[in-house]
Amino acid sequence: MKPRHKRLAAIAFGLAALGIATALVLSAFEKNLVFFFTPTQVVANEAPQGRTFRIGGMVQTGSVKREGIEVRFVVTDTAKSIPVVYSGALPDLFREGKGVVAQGQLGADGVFRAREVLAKHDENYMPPEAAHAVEKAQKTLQLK
Amino acid sequence: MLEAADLRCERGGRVLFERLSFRLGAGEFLRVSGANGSGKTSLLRVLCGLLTPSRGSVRWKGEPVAALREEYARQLVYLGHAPAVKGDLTAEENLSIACTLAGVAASRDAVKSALARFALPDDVPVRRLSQGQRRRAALARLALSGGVPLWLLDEPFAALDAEGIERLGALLSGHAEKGGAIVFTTHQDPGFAATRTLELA
Amino acid sequence: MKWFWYASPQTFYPLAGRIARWSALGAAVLAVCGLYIGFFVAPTDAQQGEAYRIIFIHVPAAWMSMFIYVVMAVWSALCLALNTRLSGMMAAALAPTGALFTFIALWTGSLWGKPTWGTYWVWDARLTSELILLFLYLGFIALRASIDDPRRADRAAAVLAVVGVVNVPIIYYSVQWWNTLHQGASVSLTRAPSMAATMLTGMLVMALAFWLYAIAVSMVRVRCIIRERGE
Amino acid sequence: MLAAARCVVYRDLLLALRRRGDVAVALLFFVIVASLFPLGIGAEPNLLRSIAPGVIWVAALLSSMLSLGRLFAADYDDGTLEQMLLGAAPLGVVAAAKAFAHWLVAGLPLVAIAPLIALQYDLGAGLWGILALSLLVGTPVLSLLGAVGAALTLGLRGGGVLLSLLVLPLYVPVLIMGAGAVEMAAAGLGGGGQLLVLGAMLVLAAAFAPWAIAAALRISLE
Repeated sequence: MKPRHKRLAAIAFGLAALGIATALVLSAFEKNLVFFFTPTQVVANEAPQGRTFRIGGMVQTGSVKREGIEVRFVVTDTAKSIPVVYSGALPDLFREGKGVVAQGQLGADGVFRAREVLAKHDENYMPPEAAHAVEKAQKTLQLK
Repeated sequence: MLEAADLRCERGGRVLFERLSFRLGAGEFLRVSGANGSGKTSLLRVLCGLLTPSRGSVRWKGEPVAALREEYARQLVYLGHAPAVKGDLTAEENLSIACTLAGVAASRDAVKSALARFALPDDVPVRRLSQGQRRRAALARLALSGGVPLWLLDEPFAALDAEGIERLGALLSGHAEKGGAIVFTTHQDPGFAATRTLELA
Repeated sequence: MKWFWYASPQTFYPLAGRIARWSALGAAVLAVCGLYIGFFVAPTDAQQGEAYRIIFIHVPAAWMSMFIYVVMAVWSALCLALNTRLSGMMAAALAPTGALFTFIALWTGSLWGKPTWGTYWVWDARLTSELILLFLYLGFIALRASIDDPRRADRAAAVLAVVGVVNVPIIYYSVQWWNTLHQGASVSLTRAPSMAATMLTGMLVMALAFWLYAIAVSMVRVRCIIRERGE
Repeated sequence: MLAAARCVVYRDLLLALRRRGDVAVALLFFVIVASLFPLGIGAEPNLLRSIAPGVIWVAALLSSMLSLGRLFAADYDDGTLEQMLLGAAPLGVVAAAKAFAHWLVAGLPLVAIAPLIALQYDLGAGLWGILALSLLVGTPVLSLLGAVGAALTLGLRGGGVLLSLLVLPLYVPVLIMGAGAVEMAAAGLGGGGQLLVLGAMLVLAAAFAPWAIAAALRISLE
């Protein structure tokens, strides 16, 4: 083989390897490779049974109830929702309607017993006035 | 065949040699001599392509060796300072593996006769052999490398007895007569005439 | 042709000095402006209150940590392919700054994580891969430090830098590929930034300041390396 | 080209056979490290079951790294490595063969004895398969990446510690995916996703690491 052919063969070989690897990774993403599970996955029994795992979603508006040191709330991904019990301090950014990730175990009664609750905020940053305006606009849209 | 042009070599910030040029044709010997630390080994390593010179180039049949790589490697035998034999393997295993790696076809019989030529036992791990015998085990490769044109040998005569030196001398002369080219380093008199001597200061 | 002329350390040396001076000046001015915008002009965030203001340091530092690694890998690839002296020196000069920015990104990130997420550290994909990046920088520096011959050090570290560059896209895309606790990117090329204009300005000014700082420091460092090797 | 690769593998296996002790030490190290955790953490079965995949993978990773130092060092000392550089086959092929031989000696036995450790950790027999499979796909990646580090640190002072500093960060993704596969399987979800990612890593490492090893060897031998 001439050096030029060799180089071409090497490049083709490298590209083929990249292609195979990409295909493998893409098909892997159709399976479970996650930091947390969504309520839909939990309801569909795609989350671990009898083990510690994380669920993530939104705190349903109006679902937070405090009973002594215990806090009950519902995590939802708008399609399905999971009730959660947690006792301990909540992070400052824990709000209704905002993102949350909770680590714990799913009880037999379908209630998720969280040992740790973390707030997940989104990538939007805006002053309060703008946030109000956005909320208002969304509400008017919903009303229409 | 082998051509060195304006070579310069630095090791650890010290210039070992510079403006070194020579040509070596078929059937020629080049003896490189010089004090310890004068760069004999470095020159050989530059010639075989293990070391990149900081200036200048080495050419084989007109082509720079850096571009030829394995094709150049197939045309040469380099025997370095370290014997390149494995203590846990027998001389026979060592030799046949070395030949396979170098791309030299060597049958079992050829390997055995090469070892016999250097009076080496073929079924003892090299670890149990003496220093001089280990040296011979490395040199035995030359007996199978008749078809390889360029031999680069680093201190081939070191640790050999009178008989071994004679045998090696005969092998080298034979190779040169068949049109091979040889570069070897030594700080002692080899006992036979080299075509050319290169003195490194 | 001019490029090759500047590729020699001797001719690059005075140029590096000039670049270093001007970049340092620019970095100082922009950092003052950026911090002023960040802490006095930019409004409070609707969700996070004042805590979000750490993005003016965290985000530019995280960008730089990845970007410097890529630049370092490019110089390293040049060093391996063309065997030019300056490229190895440039890679060497960038590494400590990259490691510093990685450390700042991790440190400010954990300070930000406590008030917002409720934890200093979680092992999610982005945090873990950023930590690996820090280790890669440290490995690069350690490998260089343990090789005496500078040319060999350049080339050996270059191999490591090129091998490690796989990690950078993993960090950058981790928040899209996995459900991480870390939020997605606020600024990207494909869509409008999801932050208020003054906040964005502050962040971009700070990013520019970090850029100039990185350039200034690496130029000073490359001058030291050139002098050290007596070129 | 293939003859040279076969020859390198044959030679390294022969050497390993003549020095069985070294191979046994690495295996013993694996078993001992894995056995230390129950002693240090306490033998609570549920806890052990949940840390088992991670512990076994970490032990495998450390034991595979332990034998990396020898991968090129002996050949470097006695001059054989120079001869490989000057061999008839491209250096990348030789490098791949060396890494493959390292895996046969240091990786494959781990796959075989991992179920034994799994037994100690009370990991269900149904998980042995996926544990062995994840090690089977993952340990070659360790050998390939490790060989890059071993080639870079050849002949350096403090090479052993430096080697671990260079190699361990590169090992992290393999560890995460390998242990993750077993963990997901233990949770009843099947570790297929992680195994596929491990497979992708193997393909990438097998295709590109030999080039990096070859480049590193050339640099280290200058």
